[in-house]
Amino acid sequence: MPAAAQAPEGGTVVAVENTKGPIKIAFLSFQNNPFWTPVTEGAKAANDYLSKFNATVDFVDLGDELSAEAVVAGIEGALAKNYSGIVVVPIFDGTARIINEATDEGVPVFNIIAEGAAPSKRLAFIGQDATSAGKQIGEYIARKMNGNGKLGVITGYFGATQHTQRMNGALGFLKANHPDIEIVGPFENKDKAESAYSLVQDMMTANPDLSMVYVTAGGPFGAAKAVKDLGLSGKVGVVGFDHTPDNMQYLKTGEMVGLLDQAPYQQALDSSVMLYNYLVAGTEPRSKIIPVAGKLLTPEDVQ
Amino acid sequence: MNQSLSFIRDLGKHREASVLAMLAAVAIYLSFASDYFLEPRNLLNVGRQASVVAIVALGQALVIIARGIDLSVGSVIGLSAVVGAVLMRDTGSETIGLVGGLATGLACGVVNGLLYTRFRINPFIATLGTLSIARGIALLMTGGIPVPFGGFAEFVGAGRIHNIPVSFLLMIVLAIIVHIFAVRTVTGREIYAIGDNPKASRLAGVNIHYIRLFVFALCGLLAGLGGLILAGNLASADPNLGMGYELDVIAAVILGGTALSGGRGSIIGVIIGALLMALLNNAFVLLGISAYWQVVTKGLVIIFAVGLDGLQRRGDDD
Amino acid sequence: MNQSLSFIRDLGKHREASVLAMLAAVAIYLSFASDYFLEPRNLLNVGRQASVVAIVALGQALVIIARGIDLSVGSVIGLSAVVGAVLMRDTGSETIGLVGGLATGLACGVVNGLLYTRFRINPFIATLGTLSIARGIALLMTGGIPVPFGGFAEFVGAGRIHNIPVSFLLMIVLAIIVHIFAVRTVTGREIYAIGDNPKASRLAGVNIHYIRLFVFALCGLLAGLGGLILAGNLASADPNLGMGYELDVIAAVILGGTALSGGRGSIIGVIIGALLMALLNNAFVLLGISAYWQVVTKGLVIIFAVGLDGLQRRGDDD
Amino acid sequence: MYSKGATTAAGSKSVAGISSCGPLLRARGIAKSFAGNTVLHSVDLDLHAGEVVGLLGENGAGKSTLMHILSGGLHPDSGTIEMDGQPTQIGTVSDGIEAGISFVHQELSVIGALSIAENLHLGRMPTTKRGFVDFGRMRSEAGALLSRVGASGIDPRREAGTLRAGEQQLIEIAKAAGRNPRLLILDEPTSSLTPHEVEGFFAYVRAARAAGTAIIFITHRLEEVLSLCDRLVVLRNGAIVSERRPSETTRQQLITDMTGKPAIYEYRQRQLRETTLALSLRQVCDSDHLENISFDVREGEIMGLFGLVGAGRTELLEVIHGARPLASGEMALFGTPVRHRDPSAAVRNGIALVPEGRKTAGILPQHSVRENAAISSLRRFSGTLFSDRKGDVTRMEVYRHRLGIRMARDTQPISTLSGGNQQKVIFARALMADPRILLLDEPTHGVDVGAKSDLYEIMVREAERGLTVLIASSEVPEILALCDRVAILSKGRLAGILSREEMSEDRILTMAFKEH
Ligand SMILES: Nc1ncnc2c1ncn2[C@@H]1O[C@H](COP(=O)(O)OP(=O)(O)OP(=O)(O)O)[C@@H](O)[C@H]1O
Ligand SMILES: Nc1ncnc2c1ncn2[C@@H]1O[C@H](COP(=O)(O)OP(=O)(O)OP(=O)(O)O)[C@@H](O)[C@H]1O
Ligand SMILES: [Mg+2]
Ligand SMILES: [Mg+2]
Repeated sequence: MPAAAQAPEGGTVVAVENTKGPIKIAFLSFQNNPFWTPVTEGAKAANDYLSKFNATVDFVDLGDELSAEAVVAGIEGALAKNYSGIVVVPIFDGTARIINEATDEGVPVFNIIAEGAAPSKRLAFIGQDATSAGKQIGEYIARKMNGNGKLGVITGYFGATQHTQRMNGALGFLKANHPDIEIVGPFENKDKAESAYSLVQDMMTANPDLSMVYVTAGGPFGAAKAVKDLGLSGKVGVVGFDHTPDNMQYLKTGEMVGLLDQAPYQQALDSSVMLYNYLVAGTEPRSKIIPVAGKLLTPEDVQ
Repeated sequence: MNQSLSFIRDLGKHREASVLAMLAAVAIYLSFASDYFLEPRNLLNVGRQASVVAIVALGQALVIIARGIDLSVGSVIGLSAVVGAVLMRDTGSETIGLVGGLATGLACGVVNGLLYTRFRINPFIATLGTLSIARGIALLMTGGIPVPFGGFAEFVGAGRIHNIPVSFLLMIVLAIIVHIFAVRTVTGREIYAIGDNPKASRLAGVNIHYIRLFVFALCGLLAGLGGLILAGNLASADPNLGMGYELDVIAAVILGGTALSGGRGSIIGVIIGALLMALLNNAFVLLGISAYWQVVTKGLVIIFAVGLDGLQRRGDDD
Repeated sequence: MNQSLSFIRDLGKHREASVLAMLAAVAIYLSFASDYFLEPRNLLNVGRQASVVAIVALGQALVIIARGIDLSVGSVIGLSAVVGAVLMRDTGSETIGLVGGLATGLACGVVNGLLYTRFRINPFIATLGTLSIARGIALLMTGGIPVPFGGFAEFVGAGRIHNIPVSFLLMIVLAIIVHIFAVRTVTGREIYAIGDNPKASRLAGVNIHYIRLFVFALCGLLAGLGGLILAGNLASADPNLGMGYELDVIAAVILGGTALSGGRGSIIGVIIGALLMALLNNAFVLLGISAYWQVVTKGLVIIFAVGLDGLQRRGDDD
Repeated sequence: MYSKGATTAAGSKSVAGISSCGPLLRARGIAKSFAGNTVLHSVDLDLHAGEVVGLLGENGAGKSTLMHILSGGLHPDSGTIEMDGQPTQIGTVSDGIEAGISFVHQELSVIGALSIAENLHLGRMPTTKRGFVDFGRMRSEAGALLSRVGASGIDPRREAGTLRAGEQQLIEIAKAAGRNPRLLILDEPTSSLTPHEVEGFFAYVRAARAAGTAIIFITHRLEEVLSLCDRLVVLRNGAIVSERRPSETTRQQLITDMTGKPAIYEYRQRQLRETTLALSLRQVCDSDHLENISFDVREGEIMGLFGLVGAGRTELLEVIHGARPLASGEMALFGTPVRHRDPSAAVRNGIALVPEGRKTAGILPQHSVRENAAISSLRRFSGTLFSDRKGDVTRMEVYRHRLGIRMARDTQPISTLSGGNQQKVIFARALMADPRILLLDEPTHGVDVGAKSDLYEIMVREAERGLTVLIASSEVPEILALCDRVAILSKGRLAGILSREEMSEDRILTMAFKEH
């Protein structure tokens, strides 16, 4: 089967020949906003690619509410269904135990996108380290603000690990290296764009000299829309995460000045293929943590 | 007893009085603590921020006064916005989009009403069900991807007339209409009657099925409007729009002195409740209250706002 | 009329019967649709997944039967888990951690109860307030960062005895205890009485303040236990743990046939309600239903489960 | 469903001569049973325009059930109803209203949140040209309606929830009157009215009769039917046992028709033992109504409390029971000073109350009869943690017989019992708690004559055994029949105490008016 000597499009890993017989991989992920669309598509591409190797990747939807319990229930279900291996978006600290349980049962687990801080026996993790992503954005903010001015911070949920790490990654860097940048907030928008809109309105009232807003999680485009409606395009910029159409639109009009992504399509595709390789040939992934450098899009990139 | 004292006593009889007092207290405190608070622009922002919750709460208040509850409003907001945006995108007609959005809200309300009146499903469960179904349909329609939504809806959501936010004006106008409706029309009075004593009202010849259907339909319609405003404000209709709004909306209604057991409540109270919640969020930003204390403060203010009333009303109930 | 027919009629009189029928229907369907469903391991998983909601719902059911409502359970789950984990970490003693977690839940419940009985704050508002305050405190205690949580709690949350999940066993035991408590003890019967007619119960000599305080305290305690199980299962106490659980818990209670207006309800119904919801989630994973259809299906099942009952009960109410 | 075949040849030994044309309403062969328990057996009834029919019967005889069937609230199992000679289907309450039937129910059902004017127009509010409720017209019409039923003193703008029971009852009557019905059904409308209010109500009934309305009047007060009605129908065990003219019958005859036995309780002189003081009140005041009430009640004594409306009887009982805070003054039980913060403390101390207003303050509507009866005594009989369920069953059986509670099963919801039987269950609840002091607030509301005398017997027997009874009543005959002494309240003050020898209707009423 000379099918593929090269990696599938959008991916970086090549599948080895299947000598083991049929392989069933469960791909557990959520779906509640456009961020997940490329993840789903990546899983589908992996299925298409690996089907040539007598392997399937079943996309299992964990629903629209992100919680550790949903991940645990999903893995338990996949174990009950005798999958050979699992790709999962574990996100939360609390998922380590069930991942260990699966691994101990001989079902390897590949973590993608985000995992909890608690160590687990997962095969590997591919994804973006939230703290360094925060730092990456922090550096960009400092550059845009020329090292001084006021920065408003809006975070998704207080206490959500990924949001907190992204926030602290940036704020830690700024405090250490650019003490002249004054921080306003943080405020919680519960991932809601309309809440980000109101928060920016109020922040601008109390801090007319605000020059930048950093949204760590959901709804950055709401902040951009507020900037636009206040007539402050060009004076105040918004930075945030994910290249969703909503966000991209304001990158074009200039209210959004920076958008970092997590290469979700590639994460989904590569992880599935690496897990397949491990299952048939025992090939370990190239390291336990495979960092994905986010691509930082700026208005210049879309012009 | 002298005139002014009895006035205060009369005011005290209204359950919304203590929340109004809390609203005033927070406002007075803010006007000293922040230079920006009393700026017209800021006050209008607070009004705009309260408007969607308030508008949906108008409908919810009538539902609760009639002894129902509508948990689906958050999802109806999302579904109406999505339907409106998709119709506008696909037909190119703003009118069709707006009417379609409102009609969706109305339809959801009617379904809720029918589940209650025809199928005798407890409204808590019925609307919990439609909460899920409406959200699911919105997600299916869009594949989870937000739909751009502009034009007139954007004007309603984010526009201003003489610097006053349109959605705030809409809230005022609707509050007046619903207030007059509740207090002065036959249907309005019958809503209070069936909430107070459904059986007696039915025996007196009130068509309780019709009234229940009506309040749910109106609540759905207002949630639909809320969806259009919210999506218009962001110029984008996200299927997740309005998620979790039900609790905010019900909280505004109950804060405003409406009894969860039906029969009592005022529209003015609802507006006060919604304004108090918006004011709190404004206060957090203006005063720069530290992150986690925001969460604690919100709870404390809610409890105090109603606690004042409870202490005064000692021994009243049961 | 013959024996068996009247048995079915008697069963039909119980409001939980239609939800039980729905549970059976889903289970039968699943046993054909998925080869894995009937595997003991999967069935036990369903039981475990239902356990936290069910345990907290036991307390919530008593609160609702007594004509109250506790919206704070979700936050109390989070706060209790965090307090337990922090105490365990800082003192190194498992016992202190576990007892501390349970005591936190109990304390939250007592606060809710006192806000209601002493300060006469409507329980909806009072517990909405504590919902916010408890979450705020959990965030403040941890700085928003999850705390590892192991040892005995992990055994309770994730351990198995003879392959049966400990939390599932705990649910069964607690359900039996609470059931017996509700039907057989004086306090239990008084809970039903005050939910039915608080004024009459009070005049008949029931200490309604004490009973109300008791149910809220018990509900808090069970939420605390739920928090320990949940955090133990995840081996990590996240301050956001349990967020939004209130709706699931209340839904399980209402699905199980408890009236939101108090005075009526069964513990068995609560367990059935919680199992139905867990079964649905299991079905989604087993059958690989897409996320958006999951949302729609969930709503439909909830409505059908209760609708059966409503249709049969035609003309019963008002 | 109406089965034509069941029509019996009119059993009308009907008292002739009221109306020359045919009856307004003709019911034939009405039968109804609930879950196998037959409540009405083939009842025939004719009603003529311009006639007041008194409907009498023991508690649970089926009076209310029959009225529900005539007005469309219940479906008969068999039987036919004709109006104006035409067979009619009164399937729902609105059909009944449409056909001109107004029904004042036994249980009060005003809408507390609405004004009186709104209550009177519920279901048919007048509107202005612009579609708003015409409050002006509604108020003036309400005023007119209220004066028609003799309640002109009430301001129609008041919230109905603030009215006392008697006033609410008048509102209900005025509401029915406002529809100008052809058939007016009044189910125990006078049980909570004052004598003065009853007069006004009678005047209304007479006027309505003159205007051609057919009226059914249900009551347990025989004097009322004897003075008001044109024809008296007695229902026993779901069947009509007699139809008489008031002028041709007597109280005793009616009681025999109703109960099958002529006996009725008469006061028997009894020897009060000189014993301890059971209850002493000194300068008792509540926060707004009662002023410096002092008196003593001896163990085994039956003490009456009389007063006009608003005299403060209910408040005084509530203070003793702990349901209302004692603002100042002192109270002692068997020589020990007590201060009850809550009725639960009072019940623990052996004080039980039968409250006024069985629907709002008495019954647990979703609970079974047995649970209702047991609720006060749960703690008394629970040995350990668990309640004594077996004991509940036997105790219920005992009281069912002692009080003659008519029901199918003690597991049926109390709300399916007739009004008078519900009241007996509340009575049973208080007695089951085995109190030392029994507080009764209008305890015989809605209880039939036979049962009333049974209750009096029981009270006297218990008093002989040492139970102390404090009974607030608006019925002077009840006080005279039962009490060893009576305390008369007037506007929150103690107007005086009369001993057995001093008691007479005149003196009691004179003292009650003292402060007025
Ligand atoms: N829904 C019901 N289910 C079962 N039994 C019922 C129901 N309604 C009435 N009954 C029974 O029917 C009988 C007649 O009741 P009804 O209310 O007609 O009596 P009544 O003559 O009006 O008595 P009262 O003078 O006490 O008002 C009672 O024994 C009652 O328990
Ligand atoms: N401020 C008030 N608002 C509304 N109702 C009131 C108020 N004060 C007293 N009442 C009502 O007036 C009634 C008469 O008061 P009270 O209980 O003192 O009189 P009573 O002697 O027990 O007379 P009765 O029991 O015959 O009404 C009570 O039933 C009470 O509910
Ligand atoms: Mg009756
Ligand atoms: Mg009284």
